[in-house]
Order: sequence, then C-alpha cells, then structure tokens
Amino acid sequence: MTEKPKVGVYVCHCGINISSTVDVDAVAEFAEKLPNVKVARTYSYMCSDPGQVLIKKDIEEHGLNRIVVASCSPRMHEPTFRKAIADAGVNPYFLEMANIREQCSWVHEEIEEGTAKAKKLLTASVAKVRLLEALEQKEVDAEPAALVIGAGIAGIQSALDIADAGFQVYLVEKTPSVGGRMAQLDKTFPTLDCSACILTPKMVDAANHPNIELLTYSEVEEVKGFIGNFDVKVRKKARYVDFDKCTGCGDCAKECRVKDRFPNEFDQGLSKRSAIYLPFPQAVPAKFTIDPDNCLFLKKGKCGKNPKCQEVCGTEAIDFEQEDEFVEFRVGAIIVATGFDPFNPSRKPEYGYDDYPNVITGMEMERLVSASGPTEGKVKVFNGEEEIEPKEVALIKCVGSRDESVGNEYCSRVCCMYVAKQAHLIRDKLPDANIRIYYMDVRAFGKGFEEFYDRVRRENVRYIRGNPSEIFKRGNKLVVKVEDTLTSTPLEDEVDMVVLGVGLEPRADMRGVMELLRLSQSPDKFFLEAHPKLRPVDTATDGVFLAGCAQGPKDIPDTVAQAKGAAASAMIPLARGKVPINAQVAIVNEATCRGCAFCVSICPYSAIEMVTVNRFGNEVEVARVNEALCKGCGSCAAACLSDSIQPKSFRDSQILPQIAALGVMK
Amino acid sequence: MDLELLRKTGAEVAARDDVKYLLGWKQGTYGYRVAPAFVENAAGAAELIFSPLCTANLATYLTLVEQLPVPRGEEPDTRKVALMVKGCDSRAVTQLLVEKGIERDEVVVIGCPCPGVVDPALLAEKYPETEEPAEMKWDGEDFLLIRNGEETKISRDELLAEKCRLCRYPNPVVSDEMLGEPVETWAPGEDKGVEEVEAKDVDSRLEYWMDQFDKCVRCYSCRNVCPLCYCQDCILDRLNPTWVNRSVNFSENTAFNIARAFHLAGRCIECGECERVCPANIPLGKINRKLARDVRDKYGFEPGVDPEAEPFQASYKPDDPEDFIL
Amino acid sequence: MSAMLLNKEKWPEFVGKLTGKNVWAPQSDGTEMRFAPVGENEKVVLDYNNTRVPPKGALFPQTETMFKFEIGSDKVEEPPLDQEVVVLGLRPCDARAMTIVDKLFKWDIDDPYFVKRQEKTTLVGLACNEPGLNCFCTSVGGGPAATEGLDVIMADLGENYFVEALTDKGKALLDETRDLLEDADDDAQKQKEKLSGEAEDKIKRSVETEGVPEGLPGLWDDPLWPRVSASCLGCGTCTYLCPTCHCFDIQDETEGIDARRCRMWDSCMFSEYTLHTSGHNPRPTRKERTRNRINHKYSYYVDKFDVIACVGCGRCTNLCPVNIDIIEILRQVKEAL
Amino acid sequence: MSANYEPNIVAFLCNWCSYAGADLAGTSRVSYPANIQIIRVMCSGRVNPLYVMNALQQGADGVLVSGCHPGDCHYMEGNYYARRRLGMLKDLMEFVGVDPKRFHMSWVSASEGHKWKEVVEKTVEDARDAGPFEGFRRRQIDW
Repeated sequence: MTEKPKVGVYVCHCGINISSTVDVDAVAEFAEKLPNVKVARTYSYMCSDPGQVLIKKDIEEHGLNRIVVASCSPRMHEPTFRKAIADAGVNPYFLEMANIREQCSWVHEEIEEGTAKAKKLLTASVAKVRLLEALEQKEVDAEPAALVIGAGIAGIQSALDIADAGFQVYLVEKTPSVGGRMAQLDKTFPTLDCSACILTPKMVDAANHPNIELLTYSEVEEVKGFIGNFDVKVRKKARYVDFDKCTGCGDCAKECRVKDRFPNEFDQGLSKRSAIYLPFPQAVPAKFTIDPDNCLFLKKGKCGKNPKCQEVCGTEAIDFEQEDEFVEFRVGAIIVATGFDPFNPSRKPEYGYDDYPNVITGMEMERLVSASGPTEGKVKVFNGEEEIEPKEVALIKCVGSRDESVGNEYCSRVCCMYVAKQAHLIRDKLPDANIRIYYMDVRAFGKGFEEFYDRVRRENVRYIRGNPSEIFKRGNKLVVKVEDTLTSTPLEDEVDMVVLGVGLEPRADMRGVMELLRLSQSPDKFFLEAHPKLRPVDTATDGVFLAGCAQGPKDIPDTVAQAKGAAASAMIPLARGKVPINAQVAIVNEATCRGCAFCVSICPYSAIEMVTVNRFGNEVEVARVNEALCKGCGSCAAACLSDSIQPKSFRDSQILPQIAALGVMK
Repeated sequence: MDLELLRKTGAEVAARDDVKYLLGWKQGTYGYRVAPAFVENAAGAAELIFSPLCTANLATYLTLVEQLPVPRGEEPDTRKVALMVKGCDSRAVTQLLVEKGIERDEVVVIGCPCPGVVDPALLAEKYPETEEPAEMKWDGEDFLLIRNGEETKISRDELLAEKCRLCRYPNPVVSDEMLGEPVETWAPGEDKGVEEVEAKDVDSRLEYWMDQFDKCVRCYSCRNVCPLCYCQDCILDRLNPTWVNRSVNFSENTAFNIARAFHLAGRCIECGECERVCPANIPLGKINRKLARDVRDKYGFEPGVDPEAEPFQASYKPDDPEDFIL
Repeated sequence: MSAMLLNKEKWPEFVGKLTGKNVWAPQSDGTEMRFAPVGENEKVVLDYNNTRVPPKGALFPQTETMFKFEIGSDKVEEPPLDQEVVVLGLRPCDARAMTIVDKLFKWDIDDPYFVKRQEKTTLVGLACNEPGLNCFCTSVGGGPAATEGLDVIMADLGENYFVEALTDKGKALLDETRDLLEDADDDAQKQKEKLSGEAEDKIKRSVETEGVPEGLPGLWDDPLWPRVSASCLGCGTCTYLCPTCHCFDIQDETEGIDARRCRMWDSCMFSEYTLHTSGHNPRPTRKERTRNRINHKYSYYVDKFDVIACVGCGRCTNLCPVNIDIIEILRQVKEAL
Repeated sequence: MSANYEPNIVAFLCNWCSYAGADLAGTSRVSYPANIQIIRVMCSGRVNPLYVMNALQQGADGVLVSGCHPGDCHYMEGNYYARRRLGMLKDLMEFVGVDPKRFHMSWVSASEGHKWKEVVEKTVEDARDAGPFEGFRRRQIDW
C-alpha cells in the first residue's frame, strides 16, 4: 500500500494575473485545512526557478508526496512541475494542477467569485491528488524515418534537412509536381531574386536525394499509430502515364485531341493546357499526367479511333489501364507543410473580380510579370474591349485580410511586400504608367523590407491611404471608389487595371489532414501549434510538426526557417531512436473483467486485445491493454459496465471524488 | 404447444453426453407459479411444461450460475447448457453471444414459438390464486385456465402481459431446434405505459418516479434476474469508488435505478423480467422500454437480434442524432 | 386486562388521538400495502391482508444512522431516538417476529438502537380473519390471533373492533383513547375467538418442524440443497421481506467532511455477504447460501435462542420470483431426515 | 427559489479541444459566469454518462460535457461515442424527470474561446431557469 498522502499546495500569484481576481492568501489559508494537506503557500511566480525551489524544499523538509499547484492551465506548465517534483524525488504523476488563471482569474471579474471558485477548484484538485497513483515513464523504439506532407518550399526544405541528416524521408505531394506556390512566383521580395532560380535546384535535390522517396500526385490516406511509429498509407493516384517510360518530351500534349483547352492551374488559368500535361516546364518530376476529368478517352471511353497521345508516344508510356496504387510505410515523425490558398476575391463582389477581366489577383499578376508566364512577362490586360498595355494601374492591399466581413481578422503578412514588389515590377515594364497602391497600413517589418518600401515609393509609386469601397466600370475604364483618409477626400479613380493584393487563407482541403492527424485549428483556422510562443512548430499530436503557411501566413524566409525548425524537432525522436510512451494508459482489472470486449470494439488504436487467462482452473477471456499503443483517452472506461478498464490518473475512483468536491461546496 | 413433443425433445437433449443440464419450466408449488427446471436426465423431462404461465427468462442462468474454482488435477466441466427459450428469451441469448457472455457452442437452444404469456399479477388479481397448482393453456385466440379441475376461458386481451402486447419477436431468433411451427407475429401495440409518463411535464415525471423509487428496497432482484446483468462484480455493489451509497433512500435508490437502466441501454431485450420480479412493483419495464424504443427509433438499433452486431454502447454512427448538442 | 370495543365509525377519531405520536400504519403505495408514517388527516384503513415489507423497520430500520461525525475532527453526534411510535394494525406474525429478533438484539450486549426504539414503540396488532395463501404461522408457534409481542390486540368483528391491551404500554395507549371505547361483553369475546378459530381453519399450508432443528446440520451435504437452490437468483427478496431476518451491514457515508456511519439491512443471499477481502468466499454459491438461510432459521437460531426464526408469514414464498417455496424446502428436509 | 440563487455547474471538458478552448477564453480575457467548474478529462469519450447522474446527486444543479467537433477528436472517435452515450443518458434523465435544462453537451474547439463563453452562459442560464436541483440530490438525512 502506498504511504499516506502528504499534500503540498502552491498557489501562484502569477504577478497580478491571478492575484488581482483571486485572493491567493485566502485560498492558501483555506487549502491548509483540507484533508491531508500539510503545507499551503503562495508565491509570485510558481513556475519560476525560485518557485520550483520552494516546492522542492518543502518536499524535502515536510516529506510531501503529493503536490497541487494552483496556477495556470496544466496545458501550459504541467510538464514544468512534473519535472520539478521528479527532481525532488516525487513521482511526477503525483501532481495535480488547479487552473485558476485561464479558467478563473482571467474570466471572472469580482474578487469574491474568483476566490470562491479558486477554492472549489483547489478542493477538487486536492481530492484527486490524494488518490493518484505513481506511474512509470516507458519508452518504445522510434522508426528512423519521416513523412513530409506537401512539397512546396516548406516541405522540400524540411525533407532535405532530414534526409541530409541521414534519415529516410517520404515526401508526399498532391499535385503532379513539387514546387508549390513559390514556383509560381516571379521575383521574391525584397531582394528580387528570381523565385524559380532559387527554388528549382532544391526541387531537383529533393527528387534526387538518396534518402528521399518522392511521391508526387499522391495523397496520404491513412495514418495510424503514434510518435515513433506512425503507419502511413499513401494513395498514388494513377497518372495514366508510365512513370519510368515517360521522357517528358511533350509530344503527347501537342497531339492531344483536346489540346490547350483547359485552364492551366500553374498560370492561374491565364493560359490553357491539354488533357495530358506537365504543370510547368521546370516541373519535378518531369513526367506527364493525364487529367482524368478532361481526357476524352478516360471520360467517354473513346478518343477518335485511338487516343493520339498513345499513338505519338515513342516509349509507349501511355497506360489507360493504370490504377491508383497504395504505398505503406512506417515513420517516426510527420511534418505537415500543406501550405495555403490565396484568398478568392469573388467573396468581395464589390471589387468586381468576377465581372471585369482587368481586375486580377496578385497571384495572377505574378504569372503575368513572369518571363515564363502566359504573356512572357508582358503586362497586358483585356479591358473588356481590347487587350491593352495599362497606363493607369491600381493595386489594393489587404484584400481578404484584416477583414471581418470575410471572416479573416488576421494580417496575411506578405501582401504589403508583394504588392510593393509588383509595383516595382510594373514600373520596370511600364515606365510611363501611373501606379498607385491603396493601403490601410504599411507593415514593412522584415529584414530589408522598409528599405524596399522606400525604394518603391521613390520609383514614383503613389501610396494612397484608403480602403476602396467599390470598383465599377465607366466606359472602358475601371473606377476605384475610395476615400483618401489622409486628406479626407472621396476619390473616383479611373484606371485600366486593378491588382487585388489578396491574402493567404487556410487550404480549403485542410480538413482531411486535420482528421488524419487529429490536429486542431487556431481561431484564424490555420493549423494550431502546441504553444504560440514556445512550441510553434509542434502540434497537440506528438510527433506531428508544422512547417510553412499551413500554420499561418509567412514569407519565404520565415517559411524556410520554420521548415528547418520542424525538421530539427522531427529529428529528435528519429535521432534518439526511442520515444517515451504515454504513462497514463488504461489498465484492466482482470479479476472483474467480464470479457464482453466492448473496449476492444471501441479502442481507436487497437490497443486492447482479448486474452485467455486461467481463473482458478477455468479458462476465461479478459481484456488486456498494449501500453505502447494506448493513448489514454479513456473511451474504453466509459463503456465498461464493470469499471474493469480504467485509464490511470483518470480513474472513476479519482474523478468521482472531484465531482463530490465540486458538488458539496456550494 | 405440444407437451409430448416438448418432453420428448427435452428428454433427448437432457440425455446427451455433452449436455450438463437442460433449463426448462415446470409447474410450481402452488397457484400460478411456474418454476425453472434444471433437467439433468431424460426422466426429469417428464415434468417440463410450456404454458402462458412460463414468464421466466431462463437465459439468465447461463451467466448466473457460479463458476467455481476447479480443484487441482481436475478438469472444468465444459459440457453445454441446454435451454428452452421464448422469442424474447432468445434475444437475450443472442445479445449474450454479441457480448461474448457465452459462446454459441456452449449452449443448445430449444426454441419455443410463443403466442404470448400472461401478466401473472393481473391474473392473480382477477382470478385469485389457489393453493393447488393451476394449469393454463393457449386455446386458439384465448387463454384457458384450469384450476381445481375447473376450466375458464379468458380472452387474450384481458391477461396478455404488456411485454407480449408490444412483442415483435414471438418466435425465437436463435435456436438449434424449434418446437412446433412459428407463431404468426402481431402488430405491437402502442406503449401506453411509456407514453403516459412521457406526456407528463418534467416535474410530474420526477414526482412519479420519486414515488416509485421510494418503494425500492434494493433487493437487487431486478438486476439479478436480468440475463444481461452478469458482471461478476457489479459497480453498484462497489465501495471504491462508490457510485451509489448503500443506504436505502430516495436519492440512492434513484441513482441505483438510473444506473441499472442506463447500463441496459441498447442491450435490454425487453423480456420484462425486472418488472415482474420487483417485490415493490416498480414499473421498471417502462424505463427499459423507453430506452429500447429510443435506441430503435433514434439510432436504428435493436439488440439481441443479430449475433454479429457491434454492441450499441461500443459503436457509433457518424450521423447519430445530435440535436441535443448546443 | 379488560377487553373493549371500538366502533368502526370512531376509528378515524381513534387514530386522530394518536397523532401526537408518530403513527405507522399500512397504506397503499398504489399497488401494494406498506407500513408508513401516517400524515395528518390521512385515513387509515385496516382492510388488508399483509404488507409486502414487514414492519420490522419500526425497530430495525432498513437504514439507520448510528452517528454523524466530521472527518478530521472528534465531533460525533448521536441520534436522539426519542420519538414515540405507534404501529397500528400489524399482523400477529410480524409482532411475534419482533420478539424473535429481540433475542438477538439483546443477546450479548443490548443493541442501543433497537432497545431505544423498542422502548418508545407501542405495537397495536390486528388479528387475521382471512389468512393468506402461504400463511403457515400455526406450524411455527403462532396463530392468526396470537398476541405475543403486541401491546394491544385488535380484531375485526364487523361493526366494531375488538380491542384489548396486553401490556402496560398498551393500557396507557387505550387510556388515552378511553372515551372512544366501550367495554366488550362476553359475546364480543366469543365472536373474536370464533373468528380466530375459523381463521386457523382457513390456513391451508403447513410445515412439519419436529426433529428439524436437530436434524438439519446432518443434512449438510444432502442433494436436496443443490436441488432447491438451483433456480435461486441470489436476490434479497426473501430476506429483506422476512420479518425475522436481521442481518446488517455497516458503512460510512461521506459528503465533503460530513460523514455518517449507518447500518443497513444486509442479506445472506447476496454473494458478497460472506466474501472475504482475499477473494475467498466460504459460501461460494447459492447452494451454500440457501442452506444457510434455512439452517439459520430452523436450526442455529433454535440452538441459540430456543425459537424458530420463522413466523410463517409466507412472504418469502409469495414473493420469490422463481418459486423457491420454504414450505416445500422444509418438506424435502423432513423427507431427507 | 431564492432570488439570488446561483446554480452550481460541473463541466467535463476534453483536454484537446474544449479545455484548450476554455483556456483560450481565458487568454483572450473573455468574461463569463463563475458558476462553472471544470473537470479535465483526456477525451469526452472518457465521460462515463453516470458522472452526470453522480454530479446531480452530489450537488450540481447542471452538468456540461464538452468535446471536439465531430471529426476533430484527438483520439479520432471518442466524441462520437460520447455523443451516443450521453444522448441516451439525456433521454433517460428526462424520462425520470430531470429537467433537460440541467444537462448540456457541446462541441467547442481549441479556437472557440468565444463559443465557450456562449456555451457557459447558456448552461448557467438554463440551470438558473431550472432552479436548485432537489430531485434525487444526495443529502444528509436527519436521522
């Protein structure tokens, strides 16, 4: 039997974060009288070093064996205090936290109610801590491999770093080529490097790296298991082109019966492609893909007498019989680098994006100014009547960002600079054009940003502070209706072209990945990191990390930096070769288990199996938990009619006293 | 029901080497009582009966009988248990198969198609019991009561047990052998008992159940008779943690009854035994039937029908109702 | 003490006179009769056979708070137990059962709860004119008009109740209501005796107890036990509803730091009744428990207190869900002897 | 019911979504009634439906269970199990006369600090409407 509980209670002021709404001294005084409490103290910052020392000293002096810390959320500092008490020789699981900050002082206003509630929460914590059990931290082997989802610059960078460190990487990309959004960009701000020039070598490296298995035109179907041991299943979609035979010559696309009929995604629909296509000339891998939604043969089963592509392909690479394939492998860590979607300005109909061809998005502008783009770098627009070289150009920032009306309160962080960059590029190509930028604020916070902004302004680009309310057509001109808020002048600005500086949004298809990996979203709907400050690349799912714009808008240097951070974090379990497993696992009381196997049906991790045991000479079936697989969710326990399976630290015998404590204290 | 066939089949099964005993019904010691019979040999089968008085669900004995320690050097007795089942009883067998309480090859199931049994309390109220054991038979659409040599024809509607009026499975859903032809099923009536309670406002419902649970003496007969309450160690008996205090008062009695009913949600096969055995006459059937109906209507699930089914409480459908969620 | 008559029309007034005391009387709970405290202006009708739950709770409540205490302090509070109680209309068998239980509760030491309650309780019995189907009181030392354990006996004579005080407590009670009573004449006395004689004749079931107390232990391994217990559900119906069963369990129940120690009826038919902490159970199956129940009533109790701990009320037989019939068991015991 | 009656609410929140959502409400300084006390469990699937009964018996006037939105469960399916079990329990409780206003269930994600506030307000308001829970509340009996 364990020794009698001797509880130490530590109430944190958290500066004035707690003490302004909770009378911490009164709470500590109250706690002293609770059963089994030996010591109750307050301190300004329990999580600080002196705060931890205070606890450790008490453990030593008073022989405390159970600790309750009433402070912030256990989601914040539970590991801190676990470690502190473990250092002092107390089992780290003999800790209970009362959340009197996030769930008390920060949400209640009156000191009376804050104090009363803190007392109740503390009573419940003391009730539970007395009944906790010592748990042992165990480890399992970790697979020295990683999965990277998304092969934009973030995914590529993470993959390369991990692969360079000597671990196997599976790099999975949904589209036929790696490269992502960065491949579509023309120049990068503020240095004006050619985006493709700096990206393509990395794309090629990723494809050729001996430790990287590149799976393009593929999607992750299933992820099971846990950190160190994720079992992944990837669907390689059928390209209908034999990957090994295709030489990338392009004869097929030229001969396709529906040649150049479909909007080219890479060019934002500004050019057309065939049903068999290479997304862009520098695509990696340089392998053609048949678009099954548009290919006549795949859609209708017939394409002339014979599909032309098949006829012209010298290597007989076209294979209409091809089916989706599945690849399965095990990895120790996963990096999510799924990127973003540009804001679709159709959601702001007042800007007429759907109505006027000369209202374009920033992404379209990137393609327009790109030498490899549809106009070979010439800035030309169709004003509804004719294709012209615009004389009057307006660029609008914050389209779809900092805008509650479309549900995006956040700043997309890149628009200020890419709009400035595009103004610069337009100036380059159209030296005589009048260029103005409508803005709310200019945020030039990065390295070299402010200098670049100054440079653009000096290039005769006018910055007009005002958020346009409407764009409409008058004659063959577009009218931007706006108030110049610096001079309080209403303007109706006639222009030939408007570039909407659209923001970045979470990907529309992120839900699939969320469900696969049990990730959450932050209020901006991007993936939620484990901690906004201290664990920005981690997620709530151990072993799953975030890189790039999947976590939130960022520019290329930040993306690369975060990708490298994610790679470094992901490599921790891979390099150690072991991962600690959850100690708070479920356990079966085999003496009372009735063998109904409800728990087996429920367990999402297949962590429970039925085994035959000998019960006084009779063979009976009982449940047994595989501790390496159990995540401690406790769904099994809630269904067990005889309470025979219970998650450690969350047993009924530990929770019911909590309920009682909260109920009795009115 | 052909008694000769019943006894002949019973004798054959009870005589089998691989059968430990056969569970059937026999005439009781007085009045309308029918007692469970444990028939260990062919001769014992002579006392078997099957009549409108055979309310007991014998499937409960499949899990009730204690598993004793096997002395060293001896082998456990792994012979089968044979049992006679009505339609409702057979659902208990099926549900036990789902829950692995028993294995299919551990039992021999003799199906008794059942035209419906009487409500014994109602019968005794209308036709007082005698010390001499009475007999009862199905007679066409009616019941035939034979006491002290005197025959009384009683209409089925007058005495049919509520559970039978609502029955949708009069014919056994699982059996190794079926005695006689299946009976024709009938349209289950409205569950007036449940609807009456539902029609009350929430405070009156509480008042109604307070009166009921106040009577509970916590004898646990409802739990013990239930073929699906077969935990060796019931959580409601436990002291650590204490779900329900042992003191007998309205609060604890209610907690006990809620917990009991909830544990049967999606498992109760509506044999009505809990209500029949309650010495305090608590209408337990109403609670169980209410849950069973909701499980059926809202979740499209019926326990004890398909031995391959996923247990209700250990499964879900993505489109389970969630209109109650804020 | 002298017999009297109470005209039935004066019955409500009679009950009304007792309202200063806590009056327990049989009342309908909708379907069945049970003893419960009578509220003011509540009608008491004695037209009943017997209650399902016996009135033993008047002296030995199903749940009794022995004392209250506070966790972490020495504060203990004992129950007052000063309430005067009149139990109206209990049957002679149930009153007799109280005298049987009395022996146990006053055996080695006096049980303070039982004794105090008993001191404050007046038992007013009602003789049976129409015994129940499974009554066999006459086989075990009782009778439909037996007076043992009662303070007052009443008998239903049609228009009047025959009322007779049997103890000082009973006399005191009748003194309080003297103005409602009239002296009974010989005819009334005779009528009462006639009715009780008729009632005795109406008792159809019986057990043969001769030799049973001495013989039972010898039948320890008799095959009758597995036979009679096979269908037992292990519920507490027979014991909880038995007027002489008196086993209890003691538990501490807490609410925050407030706690109380209570004792509540327990049943030897429950599997955990004899379960040891080790997991060992000396009465592992329903066979041993059934054997114990019969032995306790018909042998051990006789051995210890010289009386059969069964009053023949028939409740266990009436209410057993699986027709375990004590009369039948005793028949088989007798047969096996 | 006394005019200044304050309902006592016990809430069971899953660690990954709702508890994090409640933390976010705190970080965002969103103010809500102090009547609610949170018990943290790893998953809403852990919530034994009998906890709800037990909380009411032990002095709660209202109970809330909150988990991840369907499809978002950190443990994949726990909230689906919770939904089925607690839906059944709600039916049962209503049938035995517990005011449905006393028990709520909600989906609150880690990003829904404001929704958490709304859920708390609704739960408290409903429990206030329903009044102090007497029902089968466990209480010290006189003797």
